[in-house]
Amino acid sequence: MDPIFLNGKKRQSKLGTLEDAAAMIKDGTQLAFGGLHSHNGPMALIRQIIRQGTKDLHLIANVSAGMPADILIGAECVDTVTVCYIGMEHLGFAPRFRKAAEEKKIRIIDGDEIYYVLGLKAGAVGMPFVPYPPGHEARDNPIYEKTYKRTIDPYTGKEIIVSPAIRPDVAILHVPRADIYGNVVHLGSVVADDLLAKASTHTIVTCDEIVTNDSIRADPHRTTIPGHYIDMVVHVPYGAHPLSCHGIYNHDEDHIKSYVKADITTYLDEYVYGVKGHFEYLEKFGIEHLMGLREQV
Amino acid sequence: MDPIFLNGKKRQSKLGTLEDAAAMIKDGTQLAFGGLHSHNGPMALIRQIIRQGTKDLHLIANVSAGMPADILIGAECVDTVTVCYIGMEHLGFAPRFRKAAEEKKIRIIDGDEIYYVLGLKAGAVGMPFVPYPPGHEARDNPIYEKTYKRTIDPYTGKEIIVSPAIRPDVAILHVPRADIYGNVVHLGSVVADDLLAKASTHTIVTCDEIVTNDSIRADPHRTTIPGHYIDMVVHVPYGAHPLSCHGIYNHDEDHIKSYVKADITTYLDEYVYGVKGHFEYLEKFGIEHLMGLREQV
Amino acid sequence: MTDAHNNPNYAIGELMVSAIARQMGTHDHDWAAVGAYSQLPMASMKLARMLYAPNLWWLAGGGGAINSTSKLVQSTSDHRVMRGAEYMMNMEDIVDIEMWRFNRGRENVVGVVGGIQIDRRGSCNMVAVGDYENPTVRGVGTVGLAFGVSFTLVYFFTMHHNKQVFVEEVDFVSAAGHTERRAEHVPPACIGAQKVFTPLGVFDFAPDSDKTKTMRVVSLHPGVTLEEVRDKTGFDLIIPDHIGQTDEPSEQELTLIRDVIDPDGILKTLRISR
Amino acid sequence: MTDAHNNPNYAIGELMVSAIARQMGTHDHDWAAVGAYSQLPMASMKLARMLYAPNLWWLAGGGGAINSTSKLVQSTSDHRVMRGAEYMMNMEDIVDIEMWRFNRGRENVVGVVGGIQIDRRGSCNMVAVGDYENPTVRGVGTVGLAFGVSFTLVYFFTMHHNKQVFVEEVDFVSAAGHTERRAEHVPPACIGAQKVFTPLGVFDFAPDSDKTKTMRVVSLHPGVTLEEVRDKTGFDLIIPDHIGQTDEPSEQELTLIRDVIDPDGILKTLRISR
Repeated sequence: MDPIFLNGKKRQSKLGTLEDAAAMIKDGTQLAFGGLHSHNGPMALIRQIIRQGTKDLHLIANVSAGMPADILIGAECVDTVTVCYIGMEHLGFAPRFRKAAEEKKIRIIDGDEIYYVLGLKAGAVGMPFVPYPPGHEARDNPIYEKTYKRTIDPYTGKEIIVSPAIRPDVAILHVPRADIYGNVVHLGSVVADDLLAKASTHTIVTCDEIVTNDSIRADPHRTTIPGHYIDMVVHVPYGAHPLSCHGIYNHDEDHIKSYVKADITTYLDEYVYGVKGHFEYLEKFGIEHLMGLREQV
Repeated sequence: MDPIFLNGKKRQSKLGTLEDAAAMIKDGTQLAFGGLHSHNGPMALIRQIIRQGTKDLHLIANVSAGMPADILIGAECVDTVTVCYIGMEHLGFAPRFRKAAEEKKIRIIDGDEIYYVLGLKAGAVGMPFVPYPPGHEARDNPIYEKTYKRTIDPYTGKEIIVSPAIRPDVAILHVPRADIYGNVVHLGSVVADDLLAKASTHTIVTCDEIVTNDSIRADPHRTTIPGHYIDMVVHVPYGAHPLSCHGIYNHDEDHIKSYVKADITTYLDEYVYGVKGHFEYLEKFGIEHLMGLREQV
Repeated sequence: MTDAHNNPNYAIGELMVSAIARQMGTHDHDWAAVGAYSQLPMASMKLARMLYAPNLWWLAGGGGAINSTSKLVQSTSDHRVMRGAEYMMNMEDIVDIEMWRFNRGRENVVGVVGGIQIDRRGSCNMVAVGDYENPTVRGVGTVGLAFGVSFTLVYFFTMHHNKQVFVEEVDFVSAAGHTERRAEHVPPACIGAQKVFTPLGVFDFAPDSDKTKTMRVVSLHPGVTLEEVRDKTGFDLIIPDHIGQTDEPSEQELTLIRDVIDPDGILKTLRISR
Repeated sequence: MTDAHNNPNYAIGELMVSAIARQMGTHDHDWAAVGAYSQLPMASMKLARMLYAPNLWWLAGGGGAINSTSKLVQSTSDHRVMRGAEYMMNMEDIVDIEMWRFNRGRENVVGVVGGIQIDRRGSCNMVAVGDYENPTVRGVGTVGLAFGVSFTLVYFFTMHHNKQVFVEEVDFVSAAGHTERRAEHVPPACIGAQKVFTPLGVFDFAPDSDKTKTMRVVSLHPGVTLEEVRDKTGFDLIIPDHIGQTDEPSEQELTLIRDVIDPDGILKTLRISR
């Protein structure tokens, strides 16, 4: 259904490799990632970012970040982190985040869902900041976190709280499906993936499945992010493992548990530095185990 | 798939009649409506609002309003109108809006898509106003329209333009499908219907088709507005006529052309005051004509 | 008197699910949000819709599912939760409600959430134990708890009842309880912390001054004594003249929980402690 | 020299579609928006993607369809436009782009829009002719024209070329042209009005001071004289040394327009006048 392209011109694919994608993330990049908790995190790309030795990231952790934030901090890639929540949900604290925070090895910007989501919305639409309604003076984030400011609401004359627009340099997302032009289809939760693509200067998606452009055009209502926001598409089956990819496989709870308990150096040596690439990583788990994660009983 | 309801309790339907719905719109109500141009306007409900003699509405016209705004103004229901665009697209000016404006019979708030859409977003999320990036000083809306104000961006120290949050009393939408609990499915453009439901105190949907709750639950990604925002659902086949209902029938271009040229009193007498209800209105067109609008060649 | 923690007929988690579900019976037609790590309130919402509040709308956390009918899983953001949902919210949808529903005046908007530290006034801390700049425990972050100043009502549940959880005053206010600061800044339509469901009992908040409230005992679970509650709470509770016993879950509730809501028995695996 | 308005081989609308489509050839990989009442640029976008800019992303107005492949219909918001689209934008999506894409610095964002009144500096008026408080003609409203201070480039097209459309100075600035106010306030990455396509010719904007630009003739359509253009324009155009003739549509373009893009012949019904 895409129009015939004539004159020898062709629509260009945005496909790239994990190495291409990781190379877009330089030392010091303000890096955001999609998904939440143990779901839809771009873990294969994160492992590649660690493997290439990236330093001094300003990590903008997603609205409920677990292993993606914890492993980047544990691998000492992170200088600053914007936090809504970093923890392991029912599995307790995120141990490397907690340790780095208590030892003051990372700078923390203590946001919350409003700070993050409306900050990204402001970033996406060009609003210079987010104005708050009355009430938020009663809690401590706007007191302790110095990136909140105050201004005047000219409709009431009263002083109000504001928080800054957030405009990440690069957002990385793992999604179930995309076409080679960057059109994305989520099968489960979108969370803030759509907003991240709008607010960020560059957006990379890794996906479990590449679908045809025809299938995108057959039902445009199912497209969750239009491809014009996407710089690169990387086809990475099981690219979210050990997290889930909504609609395709569940999270690998046993492996995440073992990650929480592991010595981080040993873990990174085995699962990141000790493997050459993503499929070598997957071989450590085996086909039977990986296919088992698809059981959605 | 809805759970079994026990203890004799039952989930309550939100179904109502056009008369019930119109009765929610009192004189002086701040009234918003969905759709755009000749598409998806809640025309049957608008005719009922005119029929009941509503006065002094503050109409918040949709992002590109045509006949819905023009007929309410022509029927002298409107005191104030917030405008992005009121016109008849390729059919020229909206004659009753233009006349009322030039004769100063209505008060106009001259907004635009940003004023309207981000005003509603602010209304939906509780932001007290919308802060603008630099640049908008170069155009006239923020100069002539007095509801724009100025404040300080505390991150730069510079003065910026702001516009107010918009929180309509009632939003009225015509949608292709809804279940009896208010869950809405658009088959074509959503435009700002979703945002109107969030920003308004009350929202009424009229729909061409009532669908089962099971069909909603079978594919929750297709639900475009969750029912908790909806106060009332009115089943009105051809409820958008002579506008289109996206995915079901086209707009009735010939009738809209005749509306533009008609004497408004004669038109209202024939199509609004002169019919007792919606099906009597439809009888004026006949089944063959109405079914013909479904042809989507 | 039976001890809920050792009752052969039901688990303590099942009793708490029943208690929260019955509370939700006062919220038919209202809107309720459940956070992450929330197996107890997720089960309660499902039970409430079947028995007590068929018109309750509820959100299963950041995953975004509205009115999910799936069986219980560990995580509110697991994609299995979206089965049988009526709508899938993205984060903008969620924050739209999180921030200002107190202004709408149509229905109550209710949160049922956990807390790492909860104090006598119902303030909740998710950020830092000790000095903020040099914390002894760095918490997970404030997440969605800003809704404490916008939702109509907040209900807390805890999996533990001890002096680490229930403290005199939290070190960081993620969600504002019934403090003087709240009285000064928060619109009155946002009422705030309403009840607390713990493994020992049910608590609410009663005025102790013009502007402030303190946590008060409502009922104790079967087998729990007031002395034990006092020993395990880090501040002085208000003790009313009459203290009830929390109702045990009914046969109907237990059947629904075990056969329909939680066939995999996740509630029984929760590490709930006194 | 043939007169495009009476040429037996093509309609003037087809020539304009060809000219705009070739212009879009400079925007491969860019993002373009088309407004309502925009049959000419809609056809141009479709033609451009086939021949000149296969990587162009384009939005069909408020209806929200991205990269539509449907045949031409009257309205950009007709649901038939969504056939074969890749994404359906809602108004929030549209305003997200309308407001700040000039800051992204990745691709050019381009608008192709009409105007009721356009002046020598490329300012556009959609609100009021005459005094704002007592207008002789009340216009439709500013709609999406605020993008004039955020999109990288704006192209205008008009269906008429006369002194009612092309005025010395607009009475109300809906979209800001190359004025001193623009130079003072608008970030330079937002370049503004770039070209104007009318039934008589193609125009651009050339500097006439440090801070301002004036409309300049680029090419005249076949059969159009400079004298006619001057007579029908309400201000002094910049006349360059060389004025070209607008290229006629090619056989390939005409075949694609008539057989694929506009099989119902809507372009031929447009009331385009000199």
